[in-house]
Amino acid sequence: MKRKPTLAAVALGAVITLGLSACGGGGGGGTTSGGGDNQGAAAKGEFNAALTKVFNPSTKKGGTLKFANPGEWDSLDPADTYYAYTWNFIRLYGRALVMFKSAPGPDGNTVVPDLAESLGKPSKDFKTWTYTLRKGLKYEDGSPITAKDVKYAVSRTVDRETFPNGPTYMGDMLNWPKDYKGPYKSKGANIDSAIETPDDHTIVFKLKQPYSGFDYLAQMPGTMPVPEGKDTGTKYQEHVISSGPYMFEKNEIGKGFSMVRNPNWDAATDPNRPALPDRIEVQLKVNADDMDNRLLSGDIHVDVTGNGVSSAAQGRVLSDPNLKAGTDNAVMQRLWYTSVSPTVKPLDNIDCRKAVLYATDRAGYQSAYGGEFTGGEIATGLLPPTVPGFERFDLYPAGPDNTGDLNKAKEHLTKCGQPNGFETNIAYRAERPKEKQTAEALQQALGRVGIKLTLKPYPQGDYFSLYAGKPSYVVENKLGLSVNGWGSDYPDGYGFLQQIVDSRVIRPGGGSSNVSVRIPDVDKMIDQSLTEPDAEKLKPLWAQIDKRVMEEAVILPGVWAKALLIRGKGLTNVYVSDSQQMYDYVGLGVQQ
Amino acid sequence: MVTYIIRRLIAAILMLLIVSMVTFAIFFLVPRLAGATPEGMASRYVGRTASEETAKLAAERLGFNDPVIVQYGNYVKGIVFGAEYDYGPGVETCPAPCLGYSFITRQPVWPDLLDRMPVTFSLAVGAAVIWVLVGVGIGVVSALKRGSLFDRAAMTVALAGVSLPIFFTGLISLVALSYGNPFSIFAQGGHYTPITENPIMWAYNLILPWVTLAFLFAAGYARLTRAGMLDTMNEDYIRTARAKGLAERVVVTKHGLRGALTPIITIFGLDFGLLIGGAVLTESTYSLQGLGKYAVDAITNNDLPKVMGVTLLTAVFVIVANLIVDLLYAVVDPRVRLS
Amino acid sequence: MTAPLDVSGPHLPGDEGAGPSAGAGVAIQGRSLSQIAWARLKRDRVAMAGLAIVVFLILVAVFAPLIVNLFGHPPLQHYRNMVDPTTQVPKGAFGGISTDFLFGVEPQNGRDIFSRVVYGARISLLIAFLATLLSVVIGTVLGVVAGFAGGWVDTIISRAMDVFLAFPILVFAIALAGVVPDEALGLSGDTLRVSLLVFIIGFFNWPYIARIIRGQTLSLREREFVDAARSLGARRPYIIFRELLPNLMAPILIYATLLIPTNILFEAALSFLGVGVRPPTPTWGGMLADAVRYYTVPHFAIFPGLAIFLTVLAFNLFGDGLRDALDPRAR
Amino acid sequence: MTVSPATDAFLELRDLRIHFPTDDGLVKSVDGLSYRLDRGKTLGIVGESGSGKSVTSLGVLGLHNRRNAQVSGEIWLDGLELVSAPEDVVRGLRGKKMAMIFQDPLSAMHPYYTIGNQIIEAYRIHNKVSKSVARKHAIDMLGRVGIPQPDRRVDDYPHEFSGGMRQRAMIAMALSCDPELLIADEPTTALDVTVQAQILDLMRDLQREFDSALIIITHDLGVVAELSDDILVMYGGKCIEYGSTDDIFYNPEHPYTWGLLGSMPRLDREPTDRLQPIKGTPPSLINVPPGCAFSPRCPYGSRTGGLSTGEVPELTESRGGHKVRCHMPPAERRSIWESDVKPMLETT
Repeated sequence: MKRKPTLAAVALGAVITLGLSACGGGGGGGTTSGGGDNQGAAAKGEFNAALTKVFNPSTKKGGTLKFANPGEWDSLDPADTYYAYTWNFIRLYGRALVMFKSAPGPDGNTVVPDLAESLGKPSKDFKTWTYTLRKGLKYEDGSPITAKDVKYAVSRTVDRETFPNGPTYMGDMLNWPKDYKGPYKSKGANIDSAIETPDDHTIVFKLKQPYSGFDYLAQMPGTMPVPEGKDTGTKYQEHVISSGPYMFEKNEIGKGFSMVRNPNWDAATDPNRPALPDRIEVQLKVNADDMDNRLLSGDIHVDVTGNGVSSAAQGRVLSDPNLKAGTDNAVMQRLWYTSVSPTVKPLDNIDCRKAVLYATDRAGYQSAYGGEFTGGEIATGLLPPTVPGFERFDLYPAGPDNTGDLNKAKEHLTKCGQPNGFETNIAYRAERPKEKQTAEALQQALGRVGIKLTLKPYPQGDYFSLYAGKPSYVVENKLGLSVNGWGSDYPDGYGFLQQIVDSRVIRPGGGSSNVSVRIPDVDKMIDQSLTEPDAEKLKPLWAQIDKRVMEEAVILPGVWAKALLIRGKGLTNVYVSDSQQMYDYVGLGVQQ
Repeated sequence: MVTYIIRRLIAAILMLLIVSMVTFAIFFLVPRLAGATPEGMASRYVGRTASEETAKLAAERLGFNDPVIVQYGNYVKGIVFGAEYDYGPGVETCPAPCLGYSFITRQPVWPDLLDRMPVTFSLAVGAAVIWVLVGVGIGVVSALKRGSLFDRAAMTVALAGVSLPIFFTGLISLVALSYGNPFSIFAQGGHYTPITENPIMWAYNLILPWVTLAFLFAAGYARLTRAGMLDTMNEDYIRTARAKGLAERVVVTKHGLRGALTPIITIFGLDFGLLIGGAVLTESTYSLQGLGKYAVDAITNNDLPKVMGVTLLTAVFVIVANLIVDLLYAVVDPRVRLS
Repeated sequence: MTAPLDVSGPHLPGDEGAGPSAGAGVAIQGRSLSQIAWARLKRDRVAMAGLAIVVFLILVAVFAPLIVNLFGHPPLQHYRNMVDPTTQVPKGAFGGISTDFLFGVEPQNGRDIFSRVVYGARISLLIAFLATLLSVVIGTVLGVVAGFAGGWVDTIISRAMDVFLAFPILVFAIALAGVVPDEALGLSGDTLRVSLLVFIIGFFNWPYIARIIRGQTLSLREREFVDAARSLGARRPYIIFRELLPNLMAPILIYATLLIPTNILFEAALSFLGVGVRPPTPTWGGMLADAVRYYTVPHFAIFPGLAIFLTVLAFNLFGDGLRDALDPRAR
Repeated sequence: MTVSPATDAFLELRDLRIHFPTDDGLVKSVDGLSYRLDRGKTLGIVGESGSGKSVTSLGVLGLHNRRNAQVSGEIWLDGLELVSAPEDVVRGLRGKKMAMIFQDPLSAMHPYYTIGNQIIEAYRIHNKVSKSVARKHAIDMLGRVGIPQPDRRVDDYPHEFSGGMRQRAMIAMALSCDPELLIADEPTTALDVTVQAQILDLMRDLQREFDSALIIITHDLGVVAELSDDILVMYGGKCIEYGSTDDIFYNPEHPYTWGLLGSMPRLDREPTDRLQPIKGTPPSLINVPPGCAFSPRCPYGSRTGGLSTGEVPELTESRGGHKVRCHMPPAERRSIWESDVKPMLETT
């Protein structure tokens, strides 16, 4: 089974994103809406005002909602997208069978029906899931949305050659015919063994193995309907046929796009989407530093990536109470950590690994990611606090100022037979300044007890496939430490832990995120979890896995990530939902 | 004349071949020599979640399993005859010159290049106008007033100009004049308005990059022009012109400048050709989405078809610019015969 | 643009003292020329200022550890107590500049900018010098060969130069520096990166030198003393090494000096674009790249930027002065 | 500056000094030169390169490097003093009243303009005529200097002409405005011998035709022998001997002139004979030796009892306008010439 969640931070090609620039301020090139300032004053907020409740609630429709993206979409095609923010945004023009509730805080973790009338109805063995579509659903061109379109859409996701970016859950879990390669290459193949559509409103998914959490998979963009007649393969992303409240007006791949109301979307069939703005505009490849200034000035409303402010703007925003009041410090379900490889000598000795963990300057690690607000909370274990099953514990106390316990570290170094320290390498992704900072910080911290690190930057595109994720490379090149990070696709202990602690995901050919965890007990516990349908009962198990991994000292946790989001001027109905871990784009509106 | 152009065209094609081969080698041969497998190389184009099978499929789709020379041959074939591209439900023809499809976005490269060209072109043209006028003007005045306060001041500034990295001047200019402060009078980076849409905004948004880029080049051109003028004004024919009783102004403009500018035309051709192929550092500093930024982003993402496209296009620009310069040279200098 | 110097002595009608002693004669003239040039150079205060800065920078680079010991802190050491933990910006006014931290500290990790700028001089100068040396060697050899051999050899080398000049060099350099693995040819770490950068920078710059040397060789080849040597049956190597090279020394020297600042800028650009020497080894270009993310803390950019500026300027001043001294006609 | 009264001579130089301060010292290119020249007469100025002969004539036309030259003395041209005259006035005279033929016609003509254009330009500066009239004049001039098919060659570029033709064109350009003073700076040096003779013939004919004053500057005594009425020998920025052509050729009194004569190739001598070089090199104009500038090379310097290295000799009249700058008494000079030098020149 391969569940490969990845919300890994969006690669922004950070190497060369410089260029700064000005907020529209005095006389910029941007469109400055005349009364922007007054409106901002009208809805004066405070820090974290949109974290647990709706800020500036509104039901008033109209206006243009402006997004900016410092990079570009992986794809707009529902079959081919895997960025966290795209899954948030895609709900504006696509409707899956079910969806995360658009609501502030933990409430947003609930799955609610979308195209379907209700959540999926599982068979007793959890191997068959049935959904019934609502009546009166239409595409933007007025043609009806049928169960067959959903079936077709899911079958597309199987074609990994045409759509390499999207998640593979459906392809892996449904009972597809042997050698099925998607609707283009296996034209006309009968796929009823995987999906059946007894009528236009009913769709039945058939799994290879039982899975009690199928609704989580059904909320993914893969179940958003695609009319077969309008499908143009790799070019479909140029004009995705909308099933949601907005449809594409103009789309220039790599530059930006605009969306207008979909006249054939009927609010009566859609209880989840307030659809407040009349129009949505998205600019791509916006200079990251410029973007923050424009957000502060109200020139644009939302940084669509949800990555938070840049390093440069951070100082400005946090030191000015007025600016700080316009931000929200969203908690992510993401852990930034460093793998400690027991396959590299002398880290095969647990005491040497413990020495590394004790010698780590946690405050320095936090600092490397930007400190408390933009970096996150100092992590003492794997599971982030918002993931069910989280328990707070600390096996390697780092002293009152969190800069490490050098005495303990030396103690363990002596135990492991390296009293004067040792030399090893630390890998990181060259394009990520924060990982570079982390590597440098660890080099400093471990240097205090004689552990000498050499920095090894690798291109992020090949990081897991060729370097840090390839076991033989790790051994040959003595990559004792490798900077890493992980976020889950949906709020669930399994989704978060399995990919980074299950030793069976490690492949000799490389490519897995788990670089260092090979603990038989943990593998057993993971298997145990699969047969337990009750999520409540699983919670202690997740904590147990977390502790077991930490005991082995094969993962050096860094920070549980947070993002400092700028609440764009003039936004209404703003809230961060736990499922999106950024502003929930379905709810947003703008003042007029 | 015709044979001359034919010979130049053959040379140009040869050069394009060499340029493309070297680019290809850098991206395919070097990693192969360093031990990467076709699947390994393909895996960077299929996202992190891809299984080995996906990587294999991608390697097959991208043709990585073929020997490098075959891949190169296919690429060249695409440029000459066009290529076919499987977009899923059907097959699309990419007409010649087909520069291929991005490994990552799977968009054809050629329209991208066409899309980026106006940005770089606007940047280059505007800056070139400024630097030629300012640089040559200052160079001439400096040469004529050699040793004067103006000369010394101008040459000091020019020397400083050629000694400043553009990513430093760009940064400082943005921080000083653009980023949200009281002096924020200029457009922020990353804004580009097509001239066809709004010529005033077009110019306004480009002023800072123009000036920064032009400063660097103007400094160099002022130095070149000054040296050229000094050389020329020492020529015998200048003395002859004076001996005829010509006014000094005419001596300088009609006799001096014409001789001094011809070598500058050559250098300008090369500079301009390289620049419209992508002003890498300026575009990066100001986040202008031109060819240079396109190239750098493509390199960062290992998106070979894009890199190939830009380098080839740049080489074409340089070659064309050189050809124009040579033709111009023949017009300006009757001693040069095109044969 | 500058026709380099003319070393041939005055030719009187009937001056027939040349012949066998031509080589020695040239050598004597060469020496006296260098003396004259040095005398001229000494009078050029601007050039001497450039030279003084160059010498100073070389000393800084050589004695970096000592200087940092006296006035700074280890360049890799983090001083997080100097940085505000919330905003990540250095504490205090002007980026934490104090008697302790002369140029202030970096945001986020609090490294001593002074020490890093001082150490940055090492990489910058080392790469610039070695790359220049490489360009000069390749350029001189190919230039002399092309100019002396003529014919198809000349054609091939000249075409090669054209090709190089039409390359989008920066793009190639970034690409090449980006794909080379971290260990190759038995080298690794900074040694490999420095070698690689020296190779890239030096290799792409040779045509500039070669073009000039070729032109000089062409004109020298036709000079009387070469003719004389040839008529006396001197062999090619003799002519090249004893007659041509001494006369090419001056242009080589001038253009090498003027190539160094170009190479410093090239290295800085590559480091800036993230393909230079690996962090945490301090480089000026790399510091500027980091500084971009913290443009609200301008001192972070200003010091490495000024270091690049000053170094390049000093070499340019000195190079210009040297050219003027060796080739008075260019003044 | 006090200006002495005008003279009756067409051209007169009085104590002309042109000095150039340089980093390496003061270059005294012309150091106290005086001579006069009448209409229709020809003066030959002879000297080695670096003797200051070219700078002198450039100074007359005001073409010396004005930026850093220090000029003193007087230049009278047809009643007008040029040194103190405003630049504009001098420029108005250039090309019209006085013109110059330069040494190397290839570099002296602008490579980018046709021969015709360059002549037309010269003509139209001083004559307000239409282009077509000027063009006719240019063709006419080219014809007069002996260029075949001038109506076609007028549109050629300098590089398309042969060396001799170029020099003819140069002469045509200089003569286009009918100048009263013509200065030819090494007019034949760049040409081969047969062409040299043609050009010299041409210049003689044209001088007669235009009745202009002509100064020929050369290092080649053979050239002036044919054309000049008078000859001025320059050395180290100074005149060291001045006299009629006959004086200089048959009764030269300065050892340097003897040396020049000795190094002159002559048709009446055996071609196998070695030329007699003057030993040593010309003096640097920065560090002119104390005393007589020629003393370091002078084989007779010892005969002056140390005077030649101690004191600068005056230019003194020897007989009938023949002036010599030498410490040796005239009688001794004549006897050396008659007994030592002349026989050697004739017999060897």
